[in-house]
Amino acid sequence: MNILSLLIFTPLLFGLLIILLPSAWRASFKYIALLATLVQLGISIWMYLHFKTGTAYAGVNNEGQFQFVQKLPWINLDLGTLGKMQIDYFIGIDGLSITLVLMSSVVMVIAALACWEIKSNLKGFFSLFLLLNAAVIGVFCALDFFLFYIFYELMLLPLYFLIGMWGGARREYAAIKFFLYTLFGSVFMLLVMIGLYLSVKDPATGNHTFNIVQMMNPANYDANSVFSVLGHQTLLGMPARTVGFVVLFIAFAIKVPVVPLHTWLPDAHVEAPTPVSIILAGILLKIGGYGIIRVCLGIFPEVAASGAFWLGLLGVISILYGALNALAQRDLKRMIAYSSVSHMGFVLLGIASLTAEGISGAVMQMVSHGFLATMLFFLAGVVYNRVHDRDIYNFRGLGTAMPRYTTFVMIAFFASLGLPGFSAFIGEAFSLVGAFESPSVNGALPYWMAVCGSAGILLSAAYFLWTLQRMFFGSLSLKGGDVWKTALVDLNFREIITLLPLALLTLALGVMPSLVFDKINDSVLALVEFTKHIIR
Amino acid sequence: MENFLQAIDTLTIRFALAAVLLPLFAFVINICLPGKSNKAAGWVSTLAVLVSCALSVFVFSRAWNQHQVHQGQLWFTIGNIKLSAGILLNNLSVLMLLLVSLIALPVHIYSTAYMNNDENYKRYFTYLSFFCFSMLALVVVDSLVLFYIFWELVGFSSYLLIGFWFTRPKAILANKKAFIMNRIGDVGLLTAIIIIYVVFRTFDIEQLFGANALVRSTAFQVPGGWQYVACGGIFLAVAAKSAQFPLHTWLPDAMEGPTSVSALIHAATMVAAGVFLLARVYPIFDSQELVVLAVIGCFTAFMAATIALTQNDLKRILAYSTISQLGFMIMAMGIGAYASSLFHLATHAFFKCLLFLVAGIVIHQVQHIKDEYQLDIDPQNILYMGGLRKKMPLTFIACLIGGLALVGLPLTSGYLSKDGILIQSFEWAEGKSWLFKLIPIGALITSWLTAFYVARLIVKVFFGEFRLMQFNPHIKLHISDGAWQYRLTLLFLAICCLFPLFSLHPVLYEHAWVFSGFSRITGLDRVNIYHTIIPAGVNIFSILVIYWAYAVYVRQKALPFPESGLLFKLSYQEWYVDKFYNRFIVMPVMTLSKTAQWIDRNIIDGFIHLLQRTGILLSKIAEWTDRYIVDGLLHLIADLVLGIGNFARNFQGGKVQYYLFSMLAIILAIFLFKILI
Amino acid sequence: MIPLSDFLIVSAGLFCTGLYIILSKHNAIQILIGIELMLNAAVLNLVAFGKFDRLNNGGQLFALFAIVLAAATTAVALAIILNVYKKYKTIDPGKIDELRD
Amino acid sequence: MNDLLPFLPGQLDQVFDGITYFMPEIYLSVLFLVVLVTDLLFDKTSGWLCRIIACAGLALVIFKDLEQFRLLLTGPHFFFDQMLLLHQTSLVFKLVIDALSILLLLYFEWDDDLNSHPRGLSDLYSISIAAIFAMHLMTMSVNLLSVYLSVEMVSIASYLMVAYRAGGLSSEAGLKYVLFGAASSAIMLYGISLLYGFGGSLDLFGGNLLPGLMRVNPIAVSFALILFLAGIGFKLSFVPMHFWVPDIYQGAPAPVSAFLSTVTKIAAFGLLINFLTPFIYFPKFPMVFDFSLFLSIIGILTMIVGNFAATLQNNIKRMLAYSSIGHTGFALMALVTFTAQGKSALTFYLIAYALANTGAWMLASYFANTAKAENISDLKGLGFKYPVAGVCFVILLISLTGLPVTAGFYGKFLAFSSVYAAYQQNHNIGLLLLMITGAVTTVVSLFYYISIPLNLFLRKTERTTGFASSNPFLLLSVAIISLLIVFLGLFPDILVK
Repeated sequence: MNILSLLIFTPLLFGLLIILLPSAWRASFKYIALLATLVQLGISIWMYLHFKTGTAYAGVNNEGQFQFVQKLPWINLDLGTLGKMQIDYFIGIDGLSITLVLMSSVVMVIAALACWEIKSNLKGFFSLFLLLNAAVIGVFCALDFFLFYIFYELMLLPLYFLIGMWGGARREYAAIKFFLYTLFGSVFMLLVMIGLYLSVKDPATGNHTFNIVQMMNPANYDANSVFSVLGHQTLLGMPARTVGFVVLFIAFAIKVPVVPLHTWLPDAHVEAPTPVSIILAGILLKIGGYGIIRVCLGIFPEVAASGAFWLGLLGVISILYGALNALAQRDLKRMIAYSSVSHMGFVLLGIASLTAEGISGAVMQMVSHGFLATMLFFLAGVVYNRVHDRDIYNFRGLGTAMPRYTTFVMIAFFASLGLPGFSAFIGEAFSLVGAFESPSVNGALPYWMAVCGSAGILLSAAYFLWTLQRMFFGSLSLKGGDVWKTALVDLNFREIITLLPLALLTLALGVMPSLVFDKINDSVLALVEFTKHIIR
Repeated sequence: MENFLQAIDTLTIRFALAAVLLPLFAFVINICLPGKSNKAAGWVSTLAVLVSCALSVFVFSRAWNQHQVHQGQLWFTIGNIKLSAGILLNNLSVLMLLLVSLIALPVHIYSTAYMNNDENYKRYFTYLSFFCFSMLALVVVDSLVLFYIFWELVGFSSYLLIGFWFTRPKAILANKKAFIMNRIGDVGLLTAIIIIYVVFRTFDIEQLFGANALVRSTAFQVPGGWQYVACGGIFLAVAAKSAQFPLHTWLPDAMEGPTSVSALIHAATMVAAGVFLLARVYPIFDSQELVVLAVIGCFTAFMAATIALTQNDLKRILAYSTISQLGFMIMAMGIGAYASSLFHLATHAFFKCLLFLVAGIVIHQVQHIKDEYQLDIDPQNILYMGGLRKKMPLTFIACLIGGLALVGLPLTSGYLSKDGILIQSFEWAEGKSWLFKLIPIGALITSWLTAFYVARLIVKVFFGEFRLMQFNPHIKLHISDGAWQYRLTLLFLAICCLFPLFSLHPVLYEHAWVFSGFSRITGLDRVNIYHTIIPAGVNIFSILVIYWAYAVYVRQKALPFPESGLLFKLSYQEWYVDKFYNRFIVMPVMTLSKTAQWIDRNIIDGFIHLLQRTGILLSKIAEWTDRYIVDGLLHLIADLVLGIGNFARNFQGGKVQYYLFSMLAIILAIFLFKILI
Repeated sequence: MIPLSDFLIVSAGLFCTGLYIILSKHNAIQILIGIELMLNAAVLNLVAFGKFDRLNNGGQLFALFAIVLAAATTAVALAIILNVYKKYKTIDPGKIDELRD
Repeated sequence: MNDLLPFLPGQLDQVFDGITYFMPEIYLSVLFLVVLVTDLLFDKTSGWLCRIIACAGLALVIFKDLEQFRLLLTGPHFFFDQMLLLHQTSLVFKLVIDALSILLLLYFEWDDDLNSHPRGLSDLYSISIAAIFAMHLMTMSVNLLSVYLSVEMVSIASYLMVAYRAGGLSSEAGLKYVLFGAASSAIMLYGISLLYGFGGSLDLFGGNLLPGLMRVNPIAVSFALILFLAGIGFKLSFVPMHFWVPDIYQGAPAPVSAFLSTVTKIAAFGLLINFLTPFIYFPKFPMVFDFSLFLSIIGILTMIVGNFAATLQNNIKRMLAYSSIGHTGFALMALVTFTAQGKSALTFYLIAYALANTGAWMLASYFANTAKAENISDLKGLGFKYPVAGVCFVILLISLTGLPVTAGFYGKFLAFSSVYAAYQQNHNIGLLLLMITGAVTTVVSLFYYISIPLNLFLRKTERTTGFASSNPFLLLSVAIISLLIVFLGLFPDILVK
């Protein structure tokens, strides 16, 4: 059994177990789910430790350099004149995915720990949770576009139900909005995927293929196919490859989310139960970023290069617009949600720079935001569980009532606003380094974008500090009066052991960024080299 | 031999590293300590700083005026760059290392007494240790990335300490303001660092700004003039951290923190980090940029001094004075008085720290009285004080020494450093147009203003009667110099404010070792007339000013209670002069000061508020856009879908003949369409 | 010999009359009659064209089938109309519109 | 008459020769008679017997269908004087129709609404068998006469089925259906008569019809073709022949609606393929009448109308009716490529659609049986009471939407692929527009499909009374269908051999 497959299907097995167990055992479900995530974490740590680095293991556009690969023929349809349809069960990871896989595993454990708050319909919740878990990991590991798409779509339905069934007051609206937004992106992604598939031929077998790695090689394209690099075909009057890139980008940008495709995010986050918020912010957003790097950049490098300005512009707009919106929010979760928009803007800016520093910074920022967003949403959930209110104005002086909680909030806030020593600083700083470097290295981005990006750092300080001041400092005064005062007990043991590893992880990544950079460096260099090569 | 040297260097580095890391260990230990007000925390931190201090002395003795020591290790690799983390020990860093630990030690000792009754005693020392770690690390690191990291961490620890009493609304407003203003500077610094990196592909301070400074050797030219942005970023960073115009307003507010913190962070060490940064990256500036620095520094110094004239809050006066003195240092950097600037930084650290600690003791005592008698007064307001010199003699003397050093009277360390700056500023302006002359003149006036407000402060606090007696005659003053920690600290710092520590020669600043350690010009000629006229002129006039202030304040308030005949008489004789002064000098000066303060409050702070309000407005607009335009568009699409759906449904009226009719009509339409194309 | 065009004109006339009836009449049976007219128009066409298809006699054959099927359809339709009348007491299709959006 | 005598033996030989290719249909007609007789003999109580006989007979027919694959090894075969043509696609369609029919025949009895009919269901079985027989003919018809005959036979049987249950809305639906249907068939017949007149032949593959048509004024030919397509459109329910669909599907008993929306549609697609093939492959005919363009436009309109109108429905059956219109549009998309790949995509799509749709109708029955739920809002909170049914409903709707991992996704996927491949060949802008519309309407379709899970699971209900039990086999078969759909979603290549 391939270790990656094990990683993907472990949660499914546990989910099946939960479905089969009688409902009378419902108290044990959360432990089963936790066990599943812990097993998964164990596997991914093992993989992380055994992940080989070096230029011989860079991956990206070289199929042989991927690790933990499993490739099985899956669907083989004879399509007559069009040749054979070749869909493989093809999974493997390289430097771009390993850290995200590990991050996702950690976040999943945290989310499982956050599931303690779920009280109703446990069987449904945990089976959907584990299904989502499998799909998410699958997305990071899939190297066949078809498989990727399957996993990508497979995330939608569990999330819809998780938000819709266990969410807050406006959960229906939030769930459907999320679903429609994402589906909108992915349906068009399907079209481009099919187009790519019909354009690319596996040189070994001569069949059309969904292999992402082979889609990166311009030589594999049929000369007169729609997406041929040399063909310069047009779709609706625009260059076909540009159209393809834009469609894929929109699909992933919805996930990231990039302004103006972001409005599902605040609603979904606010209404979702805490574990789902955690998964949404911690992992789902990264799938967008990962997709942009792996698919958009990998398959359409020359379009990415020529359109880098617009990507960067969207990134900068996301940074500033998200931050400004966060500043105007009263709901704690909404504020955090918008802060995610802002922080993910750095990812886009870093990617758009097309430099090694920028892309490394973007990956770092994704990993870091995975942990931090998890932490932030968990913290927001703590207060909400106790008093069922998240309005920032309804609290004051929590610092005296809940000192340990406040400590963690401060760590999370300051880490998020890019305080050095924490991982977000490294991520943001190197995304910006990339952006600053870009004008002189490849001219993808102008200087002012990088400067505007830096201004985002300032704004993020503003909204986090404002919240800190408004909610946690000052003398204790709560809207709910004494009822709340008794309800707002400090963190319990479970919550502390949930938060502590996260805090330590962000700190560790901030102090030793090499934990991430060592693993991704070869792949990022290969990617940058590859994009340069294609452009020429 | 070389191996031996290497080994010695390694030892030095290790000692320096230990000195930096010890407070970090104290920080970690303190976090783990149980209890909120565990007294062990104070000792852990103090011990750590003590050892750091000892190690710093050792390192200093090794490295001062020796070859520079630089060792680093690979930190991480990103892309093709290898980032190293290491320690760079040269005159600048070891001086700062020594200075910071030397100031931190007495402050720690002082704090053990000062914070003794606070319920969050442990937290205080935890933060303090963290600050010490960040500050010590800031001065020794060798890479700009690390420099930035610790630069921001000192700002962060300052944030924590300003908001130490987080239940006070003013404190948390102040710390937010401080952090955000510092963040403006940080963004500038980050931008600058990245631009420098992009041009030179390295973060190494030694390579960039060391002996063969890269920023000098290659043409630091970026298309589009982005090198100016880099310099501007550094300016911003310096202005934010060292509270220079226009980013200075956080510092007076930061006085909401514990006084010991103000002494350490907001007077002696952290705020000097801006100057330190300038010193580190000095080669990057060309002459024009230096002029800008000088102008900013001079203006800040003058402005802050005028504001300090009329403040009644003890700590705010000192805060403005700090701003003013920092302005001096920046100006000194600007006019090329690199050594003097750092010299002043060192001396200022001691006397300002001393003054703050004195203020702390005074405030503490007044606070006691306030608590005891349930008075509704501000314990920091100097108008409620007076006559304390008899009750707390040691404090008075310490304050006097500190004050005189601040004014820059002979025999104090301040004299040496300040006069050096003044003299060099005149020398610098020599031969330039009259506009440049404004800078030394401004500096000169500022130093006289300094004399005035220092005198006012001391007089108001220590002379005359204890004014609270007027409100409540039953008050019994049982106040004193306080615990031994106070006395010891004051004594130590007071000694450090005198000239022998810095120079064996009481008047010639060139002989000070700190100065000579940095001065690049050897064999300086003292033929220049400024070297005699200025010290003499400044000091004589300063003394006059002090006396005048003394007269004004003591006489006015002392008049109804003529205790001291001599003073009274002198005051009396000066009556008309006073009146004259009052009308033509004091009044305008007061007005100027009020205006400056008004500008500070309303225009600069107003500008900041405007920025804030603009930010909030923008955020509101953004939110509105999000809700009504972006989401509105979405809803519009949904409406469109429903609209089309409704249109299609319109035909479904349930009447089968209508269906047939519609069907035929559409078929006909399709047919016509077919004919037409 | 009547020319082919006359047949066509008559059948077109029949067809249009039928169409008019099914669109305008308020009685299901009348509508059925209209449909019959349309069918007969087609049958007329088939027979007329069949004259030129000597070999297979396809047209005539088709006409026979069409007539039979039309009869079957009409039978079914009448049964349904009877059912409807039982329930609604009317056979005006315009008044039977419970099923609608 | 006498001069034709010499041909008679040849004709007879031909007929006998054709019988070997006609075995399933012969079995079907025998089956029809047997069921009819059983019904007459056993009267009211004969429902279960008729069902067993009908299903067993259909199983036999499937067996016969399978046997026919052997006959096709030599390629397509005309028989009965070029009236019928047996070919790969038609055979597959026949198989699918028969298999689905067994399910549907079983389903008739499980619907409480239909089952409460005082006369019993035995008549319905014979009618359905007749309809299935006619559908077999439809998939094989290559002569305008056989086309018309089979279409009319299916229509008449359908009228009866729709109006079978006299009470309720059934009779109204029946009236509308029969009037609309008769008018359409009259129009079609007129079209056929014109085609016959212009082309001089009824034989589509005979080689006379098309050259004949080429000689006539294109506008007249277009007119005739459009009239003809109106008849087929009635069966397929594409725009503008879709008006009857919502009313009839809502008014008819659920199993009948399922029957109409699945097997009838498949047969109609079979017929359309047969009809179009000669026109597509005849050179230069697109100059006269561009079926590809025409059907593209129709397809786009159908997708839009069906899916957009469905968003506003509250009645479950009506919603399913509109959605089936939308699916017709999507299936047309696969058809207009006229490639082998397009045909196989169409087949797969239709199978996936028919399976999921049948399941959905079954669940509509199930919830009507158990909770008297007619409207989507009546489903509130029922997912927790009937978890298996709820989960199956979700799976089926996901398949209808076309999301992985369900058969419906592969259907969409293959359809898109074939259109894409065709686009890559000829860069026809219409195909691109079709794909874009297909993608957009997929999103729109989610909008209404999701409202069922939304009510089932996301909303709560206070209702605790008024629940009845339903036939367990109904749920069982739905569960099997759901599993099948997921299985096909994971391993689609099993179906597409």
